[in-house]
Amino acid sequence: MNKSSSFTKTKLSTYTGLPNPILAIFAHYSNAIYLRMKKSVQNLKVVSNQRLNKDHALLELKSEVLLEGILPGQFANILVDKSQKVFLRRPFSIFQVDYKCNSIFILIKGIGEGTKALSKSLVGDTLSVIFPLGRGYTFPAKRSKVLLVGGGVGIAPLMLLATMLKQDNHQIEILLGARTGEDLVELENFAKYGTIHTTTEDGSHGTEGFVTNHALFGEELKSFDRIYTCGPEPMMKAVARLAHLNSVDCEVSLENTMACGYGVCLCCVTETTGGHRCVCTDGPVFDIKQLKWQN
Amino acid sequence: MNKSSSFTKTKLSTYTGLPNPILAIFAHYSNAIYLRMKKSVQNLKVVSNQRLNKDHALLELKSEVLLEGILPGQFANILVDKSQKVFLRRPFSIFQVDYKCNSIFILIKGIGEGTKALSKSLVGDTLSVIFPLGRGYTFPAKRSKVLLVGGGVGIAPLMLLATMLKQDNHQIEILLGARTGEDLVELENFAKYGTIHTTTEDGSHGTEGFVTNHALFGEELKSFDRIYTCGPEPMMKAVARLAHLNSVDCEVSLENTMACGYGVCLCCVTETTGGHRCVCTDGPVFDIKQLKWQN
Amino acid sequence: MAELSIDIAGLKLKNPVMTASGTFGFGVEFDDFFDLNSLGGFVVKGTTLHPRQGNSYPRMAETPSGMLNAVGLQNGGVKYFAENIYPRLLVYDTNILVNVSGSTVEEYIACAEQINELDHIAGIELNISCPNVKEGGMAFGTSCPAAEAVVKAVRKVYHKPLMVKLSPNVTNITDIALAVEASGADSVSLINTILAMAIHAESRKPVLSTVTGGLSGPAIKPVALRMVWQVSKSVKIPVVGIGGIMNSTDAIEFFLAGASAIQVGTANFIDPMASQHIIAGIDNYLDRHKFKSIKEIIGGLQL
Amino acid sequence: MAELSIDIAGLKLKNPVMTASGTFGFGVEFDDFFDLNSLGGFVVKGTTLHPRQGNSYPRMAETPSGMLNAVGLQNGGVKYFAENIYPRLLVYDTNILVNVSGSTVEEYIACAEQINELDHIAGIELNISCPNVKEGGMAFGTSCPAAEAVVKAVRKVYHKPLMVKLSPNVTNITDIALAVEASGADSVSLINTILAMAIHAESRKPVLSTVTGGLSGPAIKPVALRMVWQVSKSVKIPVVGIGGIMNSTDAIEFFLAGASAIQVGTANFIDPMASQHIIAGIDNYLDRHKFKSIKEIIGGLQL
Ligand SMILES: Cc1cc2nc3c(=O)[nH]c(=O)nc-3n(C[C@H](O)[C@H](O)[C@H](O)COP(=O)(O)OP(=O)(O)OC[C@H]3O[C@@H](n4cnc5c(N)ncnc54)[C@H](O)[C@@H]3O)c2cc1C
Ligand SMILES: Cc1cc2nc3c(=O)[nH]c(=O)nc-3n(C[C@H](O)[C@H](O)[C@H](O)COP(=O)(O)OP(=O)(O)OC[C@H]3O[C@@H](n4cnc5c(N)ncnc54)[C@H](O)[C@@H]3O)c2cc1C
Ligand SMILES: Cc1cc2nc3c(=O)[nH]c(=O)nc-3n(C[C@H](O)[C@H](O)[C@H](O)COP(=O)(O)O)c2cc1C
Ligand SMILES: Cc1cc2nc3c(=O)[nH]c(=O)nc-3n(C[C@H](O)[C@H](O)[C@H](O)COP(=O)(O)O)c2cc1C
Ligand code: FES
Ligand code: FES
Repeated sequence: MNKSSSFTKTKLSTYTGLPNPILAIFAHYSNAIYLRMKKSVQNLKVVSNQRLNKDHALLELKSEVLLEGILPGQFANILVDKSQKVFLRRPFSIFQVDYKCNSIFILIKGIGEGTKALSKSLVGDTLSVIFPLGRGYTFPAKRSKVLLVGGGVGIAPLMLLATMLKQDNHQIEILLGARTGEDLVELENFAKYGTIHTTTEDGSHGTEGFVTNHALFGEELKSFDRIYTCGPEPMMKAVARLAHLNSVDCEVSLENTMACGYGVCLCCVTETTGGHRCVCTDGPVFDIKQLKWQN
Repeated sequence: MNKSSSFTKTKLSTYTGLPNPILAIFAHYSNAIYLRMKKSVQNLKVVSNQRLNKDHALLELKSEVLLEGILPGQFANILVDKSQKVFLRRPFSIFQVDYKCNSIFILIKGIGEGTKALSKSLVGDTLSVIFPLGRGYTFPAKRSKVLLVGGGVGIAPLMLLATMLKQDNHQIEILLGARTGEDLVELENFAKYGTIHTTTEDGSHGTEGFVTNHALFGEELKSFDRIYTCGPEPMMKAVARLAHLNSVDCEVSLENTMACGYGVCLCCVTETTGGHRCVCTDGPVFDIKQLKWQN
Repeated sequence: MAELSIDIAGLKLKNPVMTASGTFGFGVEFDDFFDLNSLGGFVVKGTTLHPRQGNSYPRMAETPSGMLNAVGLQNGGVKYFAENIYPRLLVYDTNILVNVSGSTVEEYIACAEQINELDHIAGIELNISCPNVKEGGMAFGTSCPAAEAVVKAVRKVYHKPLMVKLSPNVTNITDIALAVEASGADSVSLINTILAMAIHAESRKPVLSTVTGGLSGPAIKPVALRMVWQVSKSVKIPVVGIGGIMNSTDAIEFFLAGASAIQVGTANFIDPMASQHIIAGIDNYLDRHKFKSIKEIIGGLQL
Repeated sequence: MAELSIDIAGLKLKNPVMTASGTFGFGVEFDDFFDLNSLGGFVVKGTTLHPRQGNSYPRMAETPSGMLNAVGLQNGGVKYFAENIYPRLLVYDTNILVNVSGSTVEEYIACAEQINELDHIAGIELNISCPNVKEGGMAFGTSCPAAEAVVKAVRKVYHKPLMVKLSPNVTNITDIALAVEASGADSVSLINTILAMAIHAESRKPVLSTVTGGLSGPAIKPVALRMVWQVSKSVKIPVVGIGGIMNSTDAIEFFLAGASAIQVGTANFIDPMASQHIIAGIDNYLDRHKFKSIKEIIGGLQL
């Protein structure tokens, strides 16, 4: 159903090393067979914690086990052991992978108990992380023009996606929306993989309004082969509607409250054309045709 | 019943400033009327955390509210908010008071979840502390020869006691027992207030054996007017028995599992001559005559 | 500043926040912490006709997000209360309820009669749900006929507001609530503690001297909330919500579920100021959501 | 290395650690994490005669030291199970139980008959305690006559070990356990989740689509432990302990209380390796305390 499974053994022949200083060098992929990494529970060491703005933090977590292929859109379920109020793990997209340093990056927006506690992790702390989980975004079979649309912390899965799409040599436009310019993070790193566009609700950066108010959603939209999006549900629904109207393929990454994160509790279902499906295993990435989101 | 209540207004006329570098200067007491401090819930800032040995830490906690008279043997009930497993507060003796810096000291031995989490407090952390709680040790009405006997972390209430007894000009002998020499902490500071004697189970420091194996518990015991003790219950019971046999007054400080720490839950009772009594309010310090501990 | 006052079948509370029996001593222990007159009311320790020593030590066990207690109604008896405690309570201007327990219907009656004489006591909370005593206690609260018998008997001798405290240890709490309502209760309060147990693995012994005890604290909040919701849909008398209320958000949840007032229990141990923070937080919630009175959110769950 | 194997009325477990229905998928989801053959056994998802879509989203709420679920027995039906899942389970060399639920006695019978045909299924865990379905489910587990009826009926058609899973939402769980024992159950497992509720104060809405759901996790452990203790003193058949078991210390507590085996539920979500750590920890405990076999600590609470 979700095409990401075809990536369990894929040749990413177009890979070239990445110049991003804080991020990955995917030497691992280079001209290599891409292997699906088994999910596992690991104790990852916090090797850096950068505060990007008042509520966003970027954690780098180092693994002792050799990282294998992680797909964009896959996520990690992280235990919050420093807060008395949090019982269940919290899911986070894998923002980036640095195969050279054998570490993953997690972008965290502090909104509640769990995210705030995690964003205060200290270098040297150990976090229990289950990863990689879920099905990620799928890649176009031929060279394509793609649009990545991220809203708020929904930009998180798009960094790894952009990185890998660029390896595959696609033409990439990236549209990032936020409430204010202050809330836009990691623009410089995104700029390495594609052309950046922004919208802000208060007009302090880029176009004023929501992402769908951007000119890209006008006539030009039809020129894209595929849209990838992640962000607040109303945003993704608006993007999906316009994608459908313009007959552009579209994949969205859903959020959901999760207990397990790997398909055994059946708590994270969403309504699909095939009935209730688990967001954690059948998603988080879905083609909008699977959801009833076209209209 | 417990004579500490007579201290709610007491003139500690013999007070002189203390040379202890890390500890208190009791200018507050000096020739002053001693006022009972009201119990309150305060957010205290951790201003220092010294690790004394592998499992003992000494925290200095600074208050924003003017500290008033705190009695030796009184305790503080501290919230552990950094551990997922601890729900109730944990009680700790007030080890020392620094009225000049407006701070209290807490000696913590890490034995379980709560004590381990607290002993890892970072400078700058804020701890919610209810204090001062309970009835402390009582002071002899006339100049006396007193023996302080501490076992393990039971030395905690004895530092403030020694400090204040010295202010009152009593003759003080201090006997501290532990498993090994490594486990004996704060000997130099205790030495400022009295003559130090030690016992260790492995003989690595002072007399080999338990505190009651020390020569002080021989013929000399009768020469004391009063014994103050705190430590493991079997130790205190042995001390109490010998005190009774030698007709020496004796006060013990009891431990108990506490839910509230200030007399409202009735969970912390101990059997006394007056029936079930709360350790947190009728104690933690009891005269051995109140308990059925003479034999 | 929204209107916080509420009338619980004759009990006029200045705000819907009370404190729960067994977790608030006789109130006086809180004088150092805050002005008791700020409370809607408070319920003093479980009181019985005769003095009780309570259970042996240990009486307490910490559990995940909660605790067990097995105090077993230690108290000096109603006469001791009337002579030694009651005079100290006269200074307070708030609703003081006495939580009454007994091993037999006769004991309940005799105790209630004596409390009826105490002008400054606003009402009785009839405890038919104490899991920590060998006789009576919870037995009255787990069968409809027994609950009816004790409530009817006390109703005859007690002429002020009668709140009946229900046990959660039942298959169908609405049945008990309806029985109690029909027998003359002015209001019901729920829940008391859930019968539970703790074992110390290393020593292979029960943690409590009584083996089993009553579970309280945040762990039981979801169960309490469910029962308050079920009961408030079934009875016409006001429901007072109890169980794991630690902050004003918890309290709001109980109002939405149908409680007309709440009691703060175990939270007092974690923070003696809890009730004060809760009162302030309720006020803030009502203001933020533009409600003029607490009454507007009672039972206001949007289904 | 102590002897960990135990016989639960015909179910030969290599160790007393199983995983609980609804928290372990069909087992196969754990292949990445560990070798399932290390388990004493596992219980697959609740299975019904007909396929069920389960309840609408949201189905989960986090609570203090626990969670609510309202999955509502989403499953493909017993036929789907037999055709699509069962073949994938043949590779495992451990005791696989199917958790069977139904809305009517007839459904239970029909479902059990089909499972009786599956050689590699070691037994049925009869779920008479699911709080999350409108019809049947918990109703069978909260009254003795209803429990008797369904257990007797299934017993007639099912000829392998029959474990009956009890509901904690009752006044007296020993009554139900005795009824179930008399009706032919080989063992009982307890507890299922406690009926509870969560409300989102800001939106004034229930968190779950079904309003109420089942509480699981460490929060309920003290209640589960009490019930296991009560039941194991009353019945002669083996008792399997479930409820908030997160680590081997918790597991040991259940054995001491009288459980002959345990099931790990919600802990699987927090740590998929939980059951593995528990097995190792039990072994370590027995060695440290110089017990030669797990059997020596079952019911070994020192009063
Ligand atoms: C697949 C996936 C990937 C994700 N990736 C990322 C990522 O990369 N970075 C990131 O920062 N986040 C990510 N998220 C979101 C992240 O998991 C959540 O923000 C996090 O779980 C919140 O936990 P918390 O403890 O901070 O908040 P909580 O304290 O649990 O609650 C958060 C807020 O939601 C509100 N809330 C709770 N329940 C309800 C309700 N029923 N109705 C309305 N409001 C409610 C609360 O009031 C609170 O303000 C991802 C989520 C998923 C499912
Ligand atoms: C008045 C008073 C003053 C105190 N002063 C000090 C002080 O100054 N410094 C200090 O370090 N400590 C002091 N203590 C002791 C301190 O409060 C305890 O060590 C602390 O509460 C333990 O908490 P924890 O979370 O670390 O341990 P927990 O994890 O709660 O348990 C500690 C240990 O006890 C064991 N245990 C628990 N229950 C039982 C049981 N029923 N039977 C046998 N064993 C059991 C556990 O296995 C565990 O190993 C004082 C106690 C009191 C009452
Ligand atoms: C230590 C303790 C003692 C209690 N004593 C009584 C009592 O005497 N009478 C009574 O009706 N309830 C008693 N209770 C129950 C509480 O009043 C309350 O119903 C219960 O604890 C649930 O609320 P909570 O979770 O907020 O504590 C006691 C609870 C605790 C924890
Ligand atoms: C998400 C979820 C789904 C469950 N589904 C079932 C089920 O289908 N059948 C059943 O008998 N019990 C089911 N249970 C109950 C568990 O098997 C177990 O009895 C309960 O959760 C208590 O144990 P725990 O606290 O270890 O989780 C479910 C529990 C959870 C959390
Ligand atoms: S979170 Fe458990 S199945 Fe998706
Ligand atoms: S700890 Fe509550 S009365 Fe002593």
